[in-house]
Amino acid sequence: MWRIRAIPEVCIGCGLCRVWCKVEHSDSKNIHKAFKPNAPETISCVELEESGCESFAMQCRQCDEPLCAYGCITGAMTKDPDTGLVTVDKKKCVGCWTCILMCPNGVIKRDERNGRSAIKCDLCKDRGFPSCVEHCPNDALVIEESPMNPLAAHSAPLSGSSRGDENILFSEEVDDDE
Amino acid sequence: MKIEEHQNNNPSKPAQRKASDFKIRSNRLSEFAVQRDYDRCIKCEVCIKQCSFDVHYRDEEDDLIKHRPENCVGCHRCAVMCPTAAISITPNPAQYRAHGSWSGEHVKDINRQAETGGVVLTGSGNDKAAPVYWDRMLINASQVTNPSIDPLREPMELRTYIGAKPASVKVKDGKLASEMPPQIKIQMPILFSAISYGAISYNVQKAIAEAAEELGTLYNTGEGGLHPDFYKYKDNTIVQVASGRFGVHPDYLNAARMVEIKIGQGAKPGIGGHLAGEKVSESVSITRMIPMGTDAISPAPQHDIYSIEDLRMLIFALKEATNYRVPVSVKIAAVHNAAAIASGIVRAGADVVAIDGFRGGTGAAPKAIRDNVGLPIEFALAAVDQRLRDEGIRNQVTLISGGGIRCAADIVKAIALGADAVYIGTAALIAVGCTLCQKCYSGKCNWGIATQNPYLAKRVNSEIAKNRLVNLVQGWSHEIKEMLGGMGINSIESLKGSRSQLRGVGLTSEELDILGIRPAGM
Amino acid sequence: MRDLSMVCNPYNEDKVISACSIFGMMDVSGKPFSGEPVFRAMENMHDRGNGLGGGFAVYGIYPEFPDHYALHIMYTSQAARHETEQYLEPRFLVERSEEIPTRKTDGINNEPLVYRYFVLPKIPKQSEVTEEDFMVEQVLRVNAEIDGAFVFSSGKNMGVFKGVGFPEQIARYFRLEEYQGHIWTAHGRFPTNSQAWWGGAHPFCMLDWTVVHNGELSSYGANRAYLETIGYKCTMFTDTEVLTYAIDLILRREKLPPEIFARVISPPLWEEIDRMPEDERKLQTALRSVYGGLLMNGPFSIVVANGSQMIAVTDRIRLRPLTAATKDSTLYFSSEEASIRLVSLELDHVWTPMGGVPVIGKLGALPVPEQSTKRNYTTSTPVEVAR
Amino acid sequence: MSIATSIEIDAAGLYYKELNAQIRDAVSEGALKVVLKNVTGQRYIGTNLYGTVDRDTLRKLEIEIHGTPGNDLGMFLDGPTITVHGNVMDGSGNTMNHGRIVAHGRAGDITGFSARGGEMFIKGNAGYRVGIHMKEYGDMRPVMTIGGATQDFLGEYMAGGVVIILGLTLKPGEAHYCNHVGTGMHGGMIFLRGNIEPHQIGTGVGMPELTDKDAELLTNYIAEYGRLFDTDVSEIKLEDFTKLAPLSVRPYKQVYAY
Repeated sequence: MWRIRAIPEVCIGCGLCRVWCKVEHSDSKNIHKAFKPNAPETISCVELEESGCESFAMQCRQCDEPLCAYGCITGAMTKDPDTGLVTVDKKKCVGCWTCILMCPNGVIKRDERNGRSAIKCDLCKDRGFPSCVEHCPNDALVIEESPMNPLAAHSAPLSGSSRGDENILFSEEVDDDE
Repeated sequence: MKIEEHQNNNPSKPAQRKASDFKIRSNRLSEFAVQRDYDRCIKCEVCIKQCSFDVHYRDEEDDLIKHRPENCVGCHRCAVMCPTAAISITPNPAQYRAHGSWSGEHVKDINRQAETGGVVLTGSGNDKAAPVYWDRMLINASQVTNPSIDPLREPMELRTYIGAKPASVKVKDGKLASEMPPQIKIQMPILFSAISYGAISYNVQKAIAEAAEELGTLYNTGEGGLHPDFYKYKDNTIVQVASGRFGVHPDYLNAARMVEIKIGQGAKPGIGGHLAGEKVSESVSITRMIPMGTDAISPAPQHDIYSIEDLRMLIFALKEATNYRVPVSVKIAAVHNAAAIASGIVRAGADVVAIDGFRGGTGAAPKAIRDNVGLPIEFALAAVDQRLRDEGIRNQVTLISGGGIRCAADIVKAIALGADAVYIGTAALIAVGCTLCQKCYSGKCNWGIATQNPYLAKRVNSEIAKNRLVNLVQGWSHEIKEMLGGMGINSIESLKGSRSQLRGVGLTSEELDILGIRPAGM
Repeated sequence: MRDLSMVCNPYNEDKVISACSIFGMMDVSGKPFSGEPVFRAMENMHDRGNGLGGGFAVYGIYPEFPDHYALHIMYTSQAARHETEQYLEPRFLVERSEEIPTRKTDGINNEPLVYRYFVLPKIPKQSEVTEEDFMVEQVLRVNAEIDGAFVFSSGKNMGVFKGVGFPEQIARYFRLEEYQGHIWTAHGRFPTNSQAWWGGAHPFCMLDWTVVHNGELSSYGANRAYLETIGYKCTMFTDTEVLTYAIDLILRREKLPPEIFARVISPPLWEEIDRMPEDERKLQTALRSVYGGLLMNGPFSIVVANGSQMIAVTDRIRLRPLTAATKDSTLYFSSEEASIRLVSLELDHVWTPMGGVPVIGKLGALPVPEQSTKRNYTTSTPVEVAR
Repeated sequence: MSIATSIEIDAAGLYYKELNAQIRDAVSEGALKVVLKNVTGQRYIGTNLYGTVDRDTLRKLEIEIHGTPGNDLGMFLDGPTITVHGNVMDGSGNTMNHGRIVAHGRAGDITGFSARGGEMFIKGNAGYRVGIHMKEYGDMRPVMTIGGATQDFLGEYMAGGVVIILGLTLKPGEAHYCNHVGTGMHGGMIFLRGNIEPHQIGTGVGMPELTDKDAELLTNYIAEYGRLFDTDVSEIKLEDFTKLAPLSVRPYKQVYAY
């Protein structure tokens, strides 16, 4: 089970994680189009927490005890028992925002672009590797295997330095979903 | 400044205030132009956050990112970080009137001094177009009569031993019967030269130390002491003893593989150093063993060395203090009589002589000195090596040369001219991100290198930086091996002092004589 | 008369390059033999040379003068001979001086005058210089200072005979069939340079020590820089000269054994040194770090001799060939096995030594093949007593 | 034509050019077996036979050598079988294309250098850089069988083909003495019988298990070695072999910065 971890010691607060998250969660997935003045609003699932020279990126940590899913009134928010990924099913979500209230980290956003739906970090599962991690200029974001789940121990670990085209995290899952 | 607080000490003159009393009135054109492609700009504000010189800002009223080009130092941090490549930094097209004698730089410097009355300060290394003699020497290769060697498959040895060598080896019953002076094994003839903590950030020094450890070579603390965290790299550490004696104490000396006495630095021969109090953070203060916030001043000379016999005294004091366990190096700037000085240093008992050429880097130096004092390392190295050979003492000492080593070919040429190994400083900082903007002295290094500002210093992730340094030195090592193989030799010692492997192009006969090489074609 | 200096390194090159055939033959029982098999062996390797240099070193040829230094000197003119003899007269007791017997030989042209002198040095009373150092100094001074004179052999009870021509022609020219010796080494030269100089032929000699060399020292510049630092003057622009001085330094002056000499000029790789037991590792590390400037890099095989031993060694990755063989009490070294077979069809042992591992024959002792077919640095190289 | 199918040439005192011309003449006149006596270092024997007779006839040609042939024996060889009753010097089988070289003795350096096809059998030891840059192409694959052991750089740069080292000259339990085995190897395989330390093997060389095909190939060549040299090979067990093969066909990819 993979989750993103932020390393505040090397976070330089540049905010590129936020930029690239917005791009990934835009319709066009193109940086220029996503930020065009008249483009539909884009939403970043990452927020940069900053105070003085301390900073770190905050996005969903794919909690082992997903309060958002526990609180979901329609069953739209679920945690995949195999991958550990917490996802929103937009078709089921009615926009009651209970999940937003439940989330201890405040990383679930409102997406009102096409009807009301919650939106949150999905580890860029369509993309294969989280864009924020890939674009962090200082390796301040890493995606790592959770030590909590012993079942995942056999999977290959992924270090921050080995980014690139070989790093496809969810290729199988993507196939299954389609 | 408030007008009420102003005391009029000269009653004959009426009190008056004008703008130039409290504001520097600049007559300077800005050096750089900032161009922003508004079609590409997504207003993400990364540039604003990345610039420590306040070049970029958000104009809320117009909802646009704008800039103040007069603040720009040309470090290119914003241009590199911009996710849409919307920014380009170029020399300001608005230039002073062209003049064959008075360059724009002269005009600008005069203005700076007219405004402030101060010494023009700069950082990094000499940026003037003095001839780089490395570029005027070409390397030999084997054809037919001896085979070139393929370094990828056949052994190719770069290992070097740093330290004094006895004249001969005595063998008794098949065993070594002579005492060897202390030797340091390094895996390639490349060492990281002295850059102090204070001049550079903790993260950068840590990265350099770790790279030295991984590569099996040495790094040099510079004169800023050894941070307690870095004692664990002691097997790869050269500690410096300089005029300020910052952080010099028995633990420091004994934590090192080598002790280096710093007499001079190529970028600023003959002058001392000055780390501004603002850069003396708590951690720097602990390392240098001086109070926080005070200036750290390195005097120009070492005040216990006014002559060569005093140097001998210090060399042996350090040998005594380290129980003759480590070699003692003496580093000098390349100056006109470097050969004679180096000879004296060898006779004074140094195990290693390091010579630093005038293109060497610095955290801060008066520009007049950086650009005008000293010698190109190529000449100094050739002259020192020749003098030591003529006097029959070359084999007693290890010669390290530094100051402007830019690539593997420079190293090959330096060793053929007589060096045992080279120091690299600026090249290492470039590998970590430095773009040679020369504002090291400002403490506002946008690349997080020459700064103690924690917000900026975080920009160097020491693990990334270490990997980049290791890659650089390994890449150079491969290139050196390729060139050695081309010459048909498989060990670096067979290149040392082999000046017949070099030929000069476009050099005068005097220059060829000094370098001890022939012109190309002969 | 010919001017030797005119043909020494006419293009003023750093070093004159040459490749070659080498051969060595020693009877370890000390019994002298005719050089006839050596000439045949060399003729068989004719194609390895190009006629621009050939030569022989023969040991045990002057038994009537066992304690005298036999100086072989070549002159370009009678004037040079007079000048040299005037130089020798106050410094030596000259027991006999004579022209070396030669015969007119096809292919041998532009020959210099060749003389030999059997001398004893007259060392000044107060002087602390050793007899050998005195001799070396005189030889180097004649060669450097007297125009048109070159001492090409200077040992006791031995002689070097060399010149421009194929080795078999040189043998005929110097009437070498008339000599008998217990060690013969020989060389056929293939310089890239079209000009050749009699003095530049092999063997090179310094007192009793001689060397023949096949290959090129790519490290010549570094070797030369090292040797000049300790006072040797390299004037001949050939890489074999630095080898000669290395032999003089390590074997004669420092008196280190030949095994150590081999480890200086052709040392083990650092990775091999790292695997050695501690004592060996310390010794070899010291040798490499102190004598790094004497590491002979690039392709070579050499045969080195003095009156009591003959040593062959190659570069450490053996880029030049060398075959060793024994038959009864005779030891052979050759660039090609076929030349050994030509003179002795039956052999007791034939082997190619490992790069950098010396094969050493001494009076009374033949080398053991197994010890040089492997790169085994953990033992020194012992020898067995010959039958 | 009245020439005997077997002809004998006394090579004593013959310059290599002369000797090789005589062999060439004999072959073009129909000799199928050429026996050379008293060979003393003549070079390039077998090199210049291409074009003398048709390819099939050339493949039947036998050259028998008594004495010591010179360097580059059978260089560019394209068909004939050369049998040497003695040792061979450096460079035998150099860039060989097809045919067979059998030496009843030891071999010198760079034996089989750059061979692209054919077979070599050396009864005893061999020198430096044996099998250097051997290669294979299409159905052409050189196989070299050495009865003894070799010196350093065995199989250096090897790009294809098979080298079999039987190690018969080693004492029981004695390790091989060749270092830098297979440095730069990017094709082919080496089968080595006897002990070898990891430090003797170049980086980038792996030790895969023997396949059934390997076992078959080894068995055949060992048997052929036994037959050619009339040697008892029953002691040679397949499990005593180490197989060396490259881990990558591009061992130096990491070295370059693009």
